[in-house]
Amino acid sequence: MKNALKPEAAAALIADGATVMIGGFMGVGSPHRLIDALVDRAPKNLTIIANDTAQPGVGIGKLITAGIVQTLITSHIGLNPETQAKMISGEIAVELSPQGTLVERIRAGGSGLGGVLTQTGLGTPVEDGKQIIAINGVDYLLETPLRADFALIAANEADYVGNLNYALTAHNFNPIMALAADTVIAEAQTIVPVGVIPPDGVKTPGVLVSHVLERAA
Amino acid sequence: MKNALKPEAAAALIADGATVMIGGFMGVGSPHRLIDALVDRAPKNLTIIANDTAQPGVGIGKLITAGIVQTLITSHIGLNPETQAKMISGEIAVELSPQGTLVERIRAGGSGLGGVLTQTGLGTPVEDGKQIIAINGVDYLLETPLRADFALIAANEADYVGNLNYALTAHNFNPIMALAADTVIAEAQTIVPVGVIPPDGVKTPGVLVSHVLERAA
Amino acid sequence: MTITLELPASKSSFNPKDIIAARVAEEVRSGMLVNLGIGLPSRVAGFLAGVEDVFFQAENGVIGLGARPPEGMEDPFLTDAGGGFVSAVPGAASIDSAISFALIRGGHLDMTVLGGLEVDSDGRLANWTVPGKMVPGMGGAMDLVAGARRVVVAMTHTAKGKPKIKETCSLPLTALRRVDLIVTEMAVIEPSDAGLILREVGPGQTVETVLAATDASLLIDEEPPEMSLRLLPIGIAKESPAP
Amino acid sequence: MTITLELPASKSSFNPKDIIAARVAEEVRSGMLVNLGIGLPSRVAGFLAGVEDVFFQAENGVIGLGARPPEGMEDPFLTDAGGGFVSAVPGAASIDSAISFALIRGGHLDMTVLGGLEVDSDGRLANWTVPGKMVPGMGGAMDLVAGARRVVVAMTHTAKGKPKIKETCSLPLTALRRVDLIVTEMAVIEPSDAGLILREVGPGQTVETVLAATDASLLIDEEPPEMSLRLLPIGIAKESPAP
Repeated sequence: MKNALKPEAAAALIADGATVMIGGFMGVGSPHRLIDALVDRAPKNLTIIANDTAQPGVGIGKLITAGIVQTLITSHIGLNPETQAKMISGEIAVELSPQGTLVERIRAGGSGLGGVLTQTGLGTPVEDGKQIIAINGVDYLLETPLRADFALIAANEADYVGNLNYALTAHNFNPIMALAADTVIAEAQTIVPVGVIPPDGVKTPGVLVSHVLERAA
Repeated sequence: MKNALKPEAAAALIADGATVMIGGFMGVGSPHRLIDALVDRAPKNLTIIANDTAQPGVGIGKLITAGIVQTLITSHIGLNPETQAKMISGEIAVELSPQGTLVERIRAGGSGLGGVLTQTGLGTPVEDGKQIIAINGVDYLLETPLRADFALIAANEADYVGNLNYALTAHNFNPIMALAADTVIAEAQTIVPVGVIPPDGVKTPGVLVSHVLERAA
Repeated sequence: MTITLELPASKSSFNPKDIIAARVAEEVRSGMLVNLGIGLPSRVAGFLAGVEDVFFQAENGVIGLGARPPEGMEDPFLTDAGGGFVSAVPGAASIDSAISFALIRGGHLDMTVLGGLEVDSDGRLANWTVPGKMVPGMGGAMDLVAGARRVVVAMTHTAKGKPKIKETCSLPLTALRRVDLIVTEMAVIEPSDAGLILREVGPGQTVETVLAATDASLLIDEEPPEMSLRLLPIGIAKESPAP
Repeated sequence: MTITLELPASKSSFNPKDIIAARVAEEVRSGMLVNLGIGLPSRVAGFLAGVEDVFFQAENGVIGLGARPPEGMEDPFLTDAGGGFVSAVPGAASIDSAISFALIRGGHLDMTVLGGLEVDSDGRLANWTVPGKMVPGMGGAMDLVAGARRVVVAMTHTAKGKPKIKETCSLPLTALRRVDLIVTEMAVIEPSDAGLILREVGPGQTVETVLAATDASLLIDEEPPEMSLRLLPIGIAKESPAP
């Protein structure tokens, strides 16, 4: 059984310099109440791992605006000019990772794998400084696993033991990030009694979830 | 929309020397009607990729008894003395792969990854003849991807476009093998109209499924 | 050179991008799983007719992407890769990003249609960054080009009058993989071992106008036919005057 | 030397394996995710009391494994890793083999309890094959030993009178990783950088009887206490006579 956590208590766990994975794709399936609480608390020099930074004023974009992000590992910042400007000015160090590579790196970090061997990125700036390994005569790029201190994820339903499911395109990175952080905090649209989510409907087992955010007022 | 395939028509697709992945864990979640049809057709010299060979007379055990298996890539044959005897006599070449490594090799084969980097098997006979790669000073074994000509999988429900779901411990290798074969044939407990399995309940998208087996008589 | 099609007022939606989309739509076969990039490629869905059982995938996590829902019925948890509201067709499936890219990278995607900034004479695409100007990140583009069974580039033939098909790309490549087809409003070009083959010319175009707007050698077997545009309403393509 | 506990007839179920299982059960803490190997380790579930929110995982794909269902209510699609019928507790989750082993190998499993054939003086386990005799395959054993946060070996101290804890294993190892605890009916032993530490002795045992049944050096800090067996019904453990 989990204890419901208030957003400010969740944010209080996240110290300066923490590495934080955040689910969502252009703000869809992001944990918006957790993001707002993090903006209020404003820990310094965060490393954020996320697919994108949405837009200014939306989802992870709010963390960019708040100036609390030092390093960003992401696949896309094209719709957030503020992130681009801070990258160009040097305020934020941005590591761009192809989207499929990014999600596999997180999965590898959460699954005890030593890395990801992929053809994506070969012959592009993505390969710079990375090891290329030939397997049966074919070249693959070795991409390293990613883990974080915290994963802030959004779900559709959570039950009292932390089992989660997701809705439509709000799955995205959430179930994968749940594997790859020391502390996983889940913000769900609704919280339901144990058994409401049947075993075959659970997409993230509660054993992976450290805390469930209290229900919205 | 898929056309329902009769078991004998499904088996007829599988020629001598084919590589066939078969789902199931000790017979649970194995495609039993497809296996029976394969025994009847008896193509020669198959390579079977499966977690285990169940017991004599059960599931994949029937293929062992039928003498149609030349090569077996598996994690466990402990409850099938017939497989052990045929391995020792040299009738079947058995490659033993740790279970977690086996499923990741299949996933890699189905996901375009060049291999699996794992610590499982280091310092054991599993590492013989394989490349060891140091990543940030830690050794990992490089395990190669697996693909097959056919994947014979068992599901709970299939719909008319081939979307599948699974029940309880009958998931096991089935959803992963659906990624890794040129032809995927799904045997479901029931076949339901499109829409009965909601989008969030689909565990194997129909686009991965080549054929759905006709419903049992 | 800027391409402008002077279309009848009543058909004002038939701009070069619609010609491209209609031609790309001819490449879509029944039973395919197709990913359409955002922007120009997403128009392709509007030109399909008589093609059954096609599933559109959006890399953010839906197989069976459908049209924009009726006003007021949009679901904030159902969007395309550009963040726009979409619906889902019967038989749709929700997937997470790991499965989404397992499909893309594992060769399960029959076709992807992507926009392009440049394509070189080896048929290699550059479409994700303009150093110093545009830093969008590659999103799923590198995965799509590396992994899809068939990569179709849908782009205007020139940008601000300058050819986008060039001997060598000046922009960073998206992948080493040779794309399978380039469709512009002026031409259909198939990259091959031997080079770029001019397969069709656009409405009102000739081999000469295409060559003049291209900065790479084009191979020409026979006189290339005019682009098949049966998916554009009949007559409209013919009415489109040359630039 | 064969260990036989002469138990009161009414408590005949308390054999050495139950002592082992009861002692291992002491290691299980509230909130843990635990994998119990088939055979001896699976008995541990029967000795848990007052420990809440423990989820048992079976590598074939269920989190929240429960006891065998009532007669006639068995589900052919709900079994443990040995193929035996089980139930699922409220809050259980079905998972596929990829997620199951992501949990095991990614450090999400708080504890695994495994049987053993041999353990060496470095605390390394051999439990998957006896070359020329037993070729079962490793199943999930290598993954469990390599990946679980805490590995507890539950085994009888000797087999056919011969020590199973040895300076060097004669059988192929299951993994390079040092296990965290060895529990037998005679002793609780903790492998460490310095070697095997004798932490507790079994009911009726002494340091001398344990050493005599062990083929490796054991480190002894102070006189090791008798095994805590509060999860065996009170009195039973004390009644068990020495072998």
